Parts: sequence; structure tokens; C-alpha cells
Amino acid sequence: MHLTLEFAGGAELLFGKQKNHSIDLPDNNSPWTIRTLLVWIRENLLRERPELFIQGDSVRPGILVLINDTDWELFDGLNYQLKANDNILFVSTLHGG
Amino acid sequence: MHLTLEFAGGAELLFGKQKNHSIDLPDNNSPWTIRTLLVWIRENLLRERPELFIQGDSVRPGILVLINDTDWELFDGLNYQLKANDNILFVSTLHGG
Amino acid sequence: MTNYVRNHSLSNDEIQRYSRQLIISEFGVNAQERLKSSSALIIGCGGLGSPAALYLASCGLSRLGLVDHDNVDKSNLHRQIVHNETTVGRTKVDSARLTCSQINSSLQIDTYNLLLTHENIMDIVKQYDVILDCTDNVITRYLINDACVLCRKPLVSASVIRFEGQLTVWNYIEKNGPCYRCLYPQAPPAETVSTCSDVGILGPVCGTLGSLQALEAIKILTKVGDILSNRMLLVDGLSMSFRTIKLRNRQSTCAVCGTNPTIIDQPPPPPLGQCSNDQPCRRNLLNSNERM
Amino acid sequence: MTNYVRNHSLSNDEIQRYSRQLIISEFGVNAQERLKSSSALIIGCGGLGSPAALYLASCGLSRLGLVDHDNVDKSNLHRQIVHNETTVGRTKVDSARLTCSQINSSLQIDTYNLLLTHENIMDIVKQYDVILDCTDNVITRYLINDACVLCRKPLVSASVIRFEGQLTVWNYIEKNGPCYRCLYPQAPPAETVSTCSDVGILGPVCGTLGSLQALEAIKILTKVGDILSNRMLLVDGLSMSFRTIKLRNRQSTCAVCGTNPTIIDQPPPPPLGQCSNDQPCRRNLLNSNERM
Ligand SMILES: [Zn+2]
Ligand SMILES: [Zn+2]
Repeated sequence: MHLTLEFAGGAELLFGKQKNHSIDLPDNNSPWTIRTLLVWIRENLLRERPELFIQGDSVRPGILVLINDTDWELFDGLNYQLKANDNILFVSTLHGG
Repeated sequence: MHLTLEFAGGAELLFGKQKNHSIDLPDNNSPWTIRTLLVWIRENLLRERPELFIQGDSVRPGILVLINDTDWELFDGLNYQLKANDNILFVSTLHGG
Repeated sequence: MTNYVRNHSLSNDEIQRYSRQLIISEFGVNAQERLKSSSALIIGCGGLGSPAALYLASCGLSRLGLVDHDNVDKSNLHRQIVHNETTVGRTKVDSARLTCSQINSSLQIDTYNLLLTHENIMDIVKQYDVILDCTDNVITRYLINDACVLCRKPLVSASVIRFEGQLTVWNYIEKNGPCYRCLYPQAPPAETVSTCSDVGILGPVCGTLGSLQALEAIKILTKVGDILSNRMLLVDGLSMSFRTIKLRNRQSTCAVCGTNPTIIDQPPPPPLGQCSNDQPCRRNLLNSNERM
Repeated sequence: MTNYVRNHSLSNDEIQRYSRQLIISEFGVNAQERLKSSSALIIGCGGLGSPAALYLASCGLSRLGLVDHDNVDKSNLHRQIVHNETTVGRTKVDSARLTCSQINSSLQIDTYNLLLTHENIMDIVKQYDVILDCTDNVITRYLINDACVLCRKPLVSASVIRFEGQLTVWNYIEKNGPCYRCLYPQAPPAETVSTCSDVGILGPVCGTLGSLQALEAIKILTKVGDILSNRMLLVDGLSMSFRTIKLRNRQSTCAVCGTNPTIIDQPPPPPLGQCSNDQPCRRNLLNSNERM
């Protein structure tokens, strides 16, 4: 299943400074969710220091997850079932001024 | 055929200050183009002073036409054949500073 | 101008000074009168606070509050355009007051040369109609958010790092918008937090975001236009891309704005060992290789 | 800082002053050195030129040129933040020079208190590395465009009215980008052209667009990031929406940048009866009902 992953706000620094990733998830017995996507990201995409991106089975505090530009809280969060060509954006919150 | 028309940069002032227009074009013998859309706009949507929007069979100088956010010059200009759900944006160029 | 019917409280001098904004059809004399009876508080007179202060000083407010505990340093001048070489070493609030009062001598400017704490913030925030968070650290952002929710003030918040910026309006009650804690109930781990002194920032990125903060503040005060509540603008200056994301509503479970809040009278004190200024007390491990 | 290996031309003072931007990993010492040997020309010291001048004065250029033929008026101060009450009545270029030199005394600032014409523009434009069009009228925009094409200079162009702004980079040769005439071969009818004095403008909208102009100028000079060529940013401050549209490439039929140009040595004189300043010599018929 094809997806676009994007990382912004500094989260891209954990992914070789690459902001856009076009990925294909392998077929699965059960539907892909954000929860299983995070496991896939940790195993296949994260270059360094996974604890700066993942905490437990979710993203670490301070990272927003957007499903097609909409806050994942307006969907099912970790349990959202991914659809082909979804755009998943991970934004690290900025604090500078 | 359903289209979204948008007017910006002051062009909306000729259309009752409304920037977004969701329209349905009637079925036609020949395919709808930007050229025939302009005629339809003049007859159905323009509230005042058509010469400030249309000149000859095209838009007046200083108005850009965007087909799904891309300059109509990269398509066929006036001869572009409209597709269902196209977004056509008319931007009047600003000059203030 | 001369045949304009006088059914408003603006002086001829004000009509002249603000003519280019009050002729905007969506704005008008009514919006200008609202500004004349309004106040705004800018917290942080740095990269974001500089353009925000200059534009809010210019627009015709009654009162502008400026908060900062820092002094002007030469390394601020590449981005903090309200300061200049003649004010290096002075307090940032005095420096900003000087520049702003030269732009608009009829504006009341009140300065607070202090570090905001959970004990002093409420007394300041409650005096103003809209608050701008132009600070540079996580702890202060929670503090300001909590005070704004408790005082029922809309909070225009921006942040910048490197080429990027983020902007939103928290606690915009008219739209049932979320607060900072609704989105971020837990603070991020300290080692994930980058600061301007760690990884840098370009001046014009601050200029863009700080100007947009002033714009949202003016829109809130005048009730003109659509407020950036329940939405967040993401700016990437490197690629010049802009993106608006849709955010959750106010969360009933929120510790400060929810239905059973645990934060009630004043913001909580910061966790032990956390600092609230832009000094390298938390070295950013991730980007340490980028330091010089 | 102390153990930083010295293989560059920046002084310790410059390293300190610009540290917060040269630690950005995509920027670095190399970009700072390019700025140090670069120049920029700001045409129009008004709403857009103010933030552009402040940020370009701050960033570490070698030389900044400022062009304007006007004097500071009180009605400018709601948006033109490089000026202030103490410089009302003085020339805008002197007022802007004063503010910018206080921010950065090591910057060379050259001022041109004149109305640009097809006869004087080439001598000025050819001296600078990047040009910013911060003017307020159509005639001057064609004039600047033509001079930039003939002198092979990238042109960062912004415009604002009411709550809206537009931004693009013309004549960016590296990307085969279009010039103003490629997009607008014919000037618009005079009665369709609104000006800030006709229909108004808000200060923070100028601040946003002018800051973005400075950002694009810095990116062009340092060769960092993606330049807004072949693209145009549309900003609507009322709804806080941002949109990037894709533009045509350079047009072979263009009268100035095409394969058989008719404009060769210098820009053509303006059409008879057209004026090139923001005075109400062309009353805007469309919006006359919005005047006060
Ligand atoms: Zn909340
Ligand atoms: Zn051309």
C-alpha cells in the first residue's frame, strides 16, 4: 500500500534530513494502522535515536500526527486504518522565538 | 458539470465580494472550454462592469487564470477543455506596496 | 476626507494617521475604534516579538505591554529588528519601548523587565485583551497558556527554528478552539527541544511569523476575518511552502481548559530542574554535531 | 566558538553577531561569507520596503541600496515601520538609512532620492546583486522588470492590497523563470488598478510579504533553498490562507526576455498619460464607493 510520509519541525533530522518519503507497505494479514505504521517506521526508516521519535507504542510528546493534514485526534489516533495514498505528516513542535 | 471558481486579488469585487463559487455547468453539445466558461461567467455570474473582467473573448490584461493552481499557459489557455471538479482561479494582479 | 460624516470617536489626527487601514472595506472606522480601546501584551521581545511590537505599536491600540527579562546582545541584532546597536546592553523591554514610542507617541507602553513565573503571570495577563506568545522555551509556553486559559484571553502563539515557523491561536473561545495543553498534554523530553541558540534562526522567518501574529491579534481585537483557531500554519522558508493543518477542538480531558480541570487558580510551578530561558542549560544532543 | 577552525574571512565580531544564523546547518559560514560580499537594492521604502530593509540591513550584507522619491508622511506610519514620528517630513531614503544604520553600522547604505525613469534606472540596477520591487504602481513595476532582465539581475517582487499579498521571483535565470512581461505582456487598464491609498492596506500584511522578500533575497544571494521562481505565493490575511500557484516558464515571445526582444538597451519610456506614483491621479472607479 502506497503512502506519503512527511517529517517537519526538526523530526526530519532523525530521517536523514529527508522531509518527504514515498513508501510502499507490504501486504498484511490485518489492516495497517498508525500503530503498526510506527513499528514499520522504527524498523525501516529511523536512522538514529528512536527514543526521540517513539515512546512506548506512540510518538513521543511534542510530535503531532496529521492524517491528510488533519489532527489524528479527529480520527482514531493510533487505531486509524490507513488507506492507500494517505499522507501522514509528523510535525515536531517548535519552541524558538 | 461541477466546477469550483475562485476569484482573488480584487477580482472578487466584481462578483459580489464572494471569493468561492461552486457552479454546475449545463450539458453542452461541445465540450466546455475556458473560452465558453468565460461567456457563461459573463452571462451568469458577473454582477457589474464586465469590461473590468473580460476583454474580447479572454480575460482582461492583469488577470491570471489558474487551472487547478497551474497557469493556464501550461495548458491550452482559452482552449483548455474543462473536466469535472476542476478548480479555476482568477487572480487579479496586485500593485500596492 | 472632509465630507466624511462624523459619527465616531476618532480625532482628525487619527483619521489621517490610520487612513490607509480604515479605508479597507472590511475594516473601516468601527475596527479602528475597537483598536483604540484595546490592549495587547507581547511576551518576549526577541525575534518574534520585534515585528509584532512594531506593527502593534503602529496600528492604533490604546495600550501595549512588553515582557522580557533579558538585555539586548549583539547576537540578537541579526533578527531582533526592534533593537539596535545603540541599545545593546540595555533591557530588551526598554529598547523595544524606545523604538515603539518613536513610531507612536500616543500609545501607552507598559514594560515588565522580569522572568514570568506561576506567581506573577496572572496579574499581568489579566490586564490585556489579547496575548502574544513570542517566547523561546517550552516551560514558559505552558505557563502563558495556562494563564491565558484561566484569564479567558486569546493567545496568539508562534514559534520558529532554522527556516521553519508555526503559528496558531490558542484558547479562542468563540470557536471552541483548543489550548496548548489540549494539543500537548505532556511536555516533550528536554533533549528533543531545540532552541534558536542551539540550531539557529533566520531573521526574515521571525519577521514573517511575528507579522502574522500581529495580524491575528488585530483581527481578534477588531472581530474582522477568520481567526487561525483549530488550525495551525506551518511555514517552511527553505522551500517557501505554507501549509495549514486542522487541529482538534478543545479537549474535555484537558488539565486546564477541560471539564474537570486540575489547574484552577494559577498555573502550576515548573517541574524541578527545568529552566525557562534560551540558554544552553539543556544541550541539544541531536544537533550537537551542528555546533561550531 | 573558541575552538572553531578559522578557514573563512569572517571576523570574530561577525561570527558573534551572526552566530544565530550561521549555525543553521543549511546556512553555515559559507552562506554568511556570500552575504558579506553581496549587495541588494530595495526599490520603494514604504510598506514592503520597510521590513525588507530592516532584515537585509541586519543579515550581514556588504551594501544596501535604497530608492524612493517620497517624503515620510504621518499616514505612512501605520505600516512603514522603518520610519517614525521623528522623521516625518524627511525623505524616506534618509529616514530608512537612519534606522538601518543604527541596526548595523558596518553596512554601506547608498540612497537614491529620485523617481526612477527609463533613463536612470539601468545605472542603479546594474550595481547590485539582487533587486527587490517594493513599489506601488504598475508603470514602475514594468520599468524595474525590464531593467532587471537587461542587467541579468534576479528580481524579488511583492505586492499588497487590503488583506492580500502576492510574491514571486522574476527573471531567475538558473530556473529559466519568467519575467513580469512573460506573465503580463500587456499592462492592465488603468481603471482596474487599485492602490494602497485607494483601497487600503494593513501593516502586518506588508510585514509578512516584505519579510518574505528579504528571505528570498538572502536565499538567492547565498544559494540556499528553493527559490520562488516559476511559482507565485498568494496570501489572504483575512482568511489566513496561503496558496502557491505554478507559473509558466520564460516565454520565447517576451518583448524583453524572449528570443527576439524588442526592448534591448534600456526600458521603454512609459505610455503617455500614465503616472508612476501612488497618488490618486487614476481614480479607482471600481472602489470609489468604498472611499470615505
Ligand atoms: Zn486545553
Ligand atoms: Zn519575459
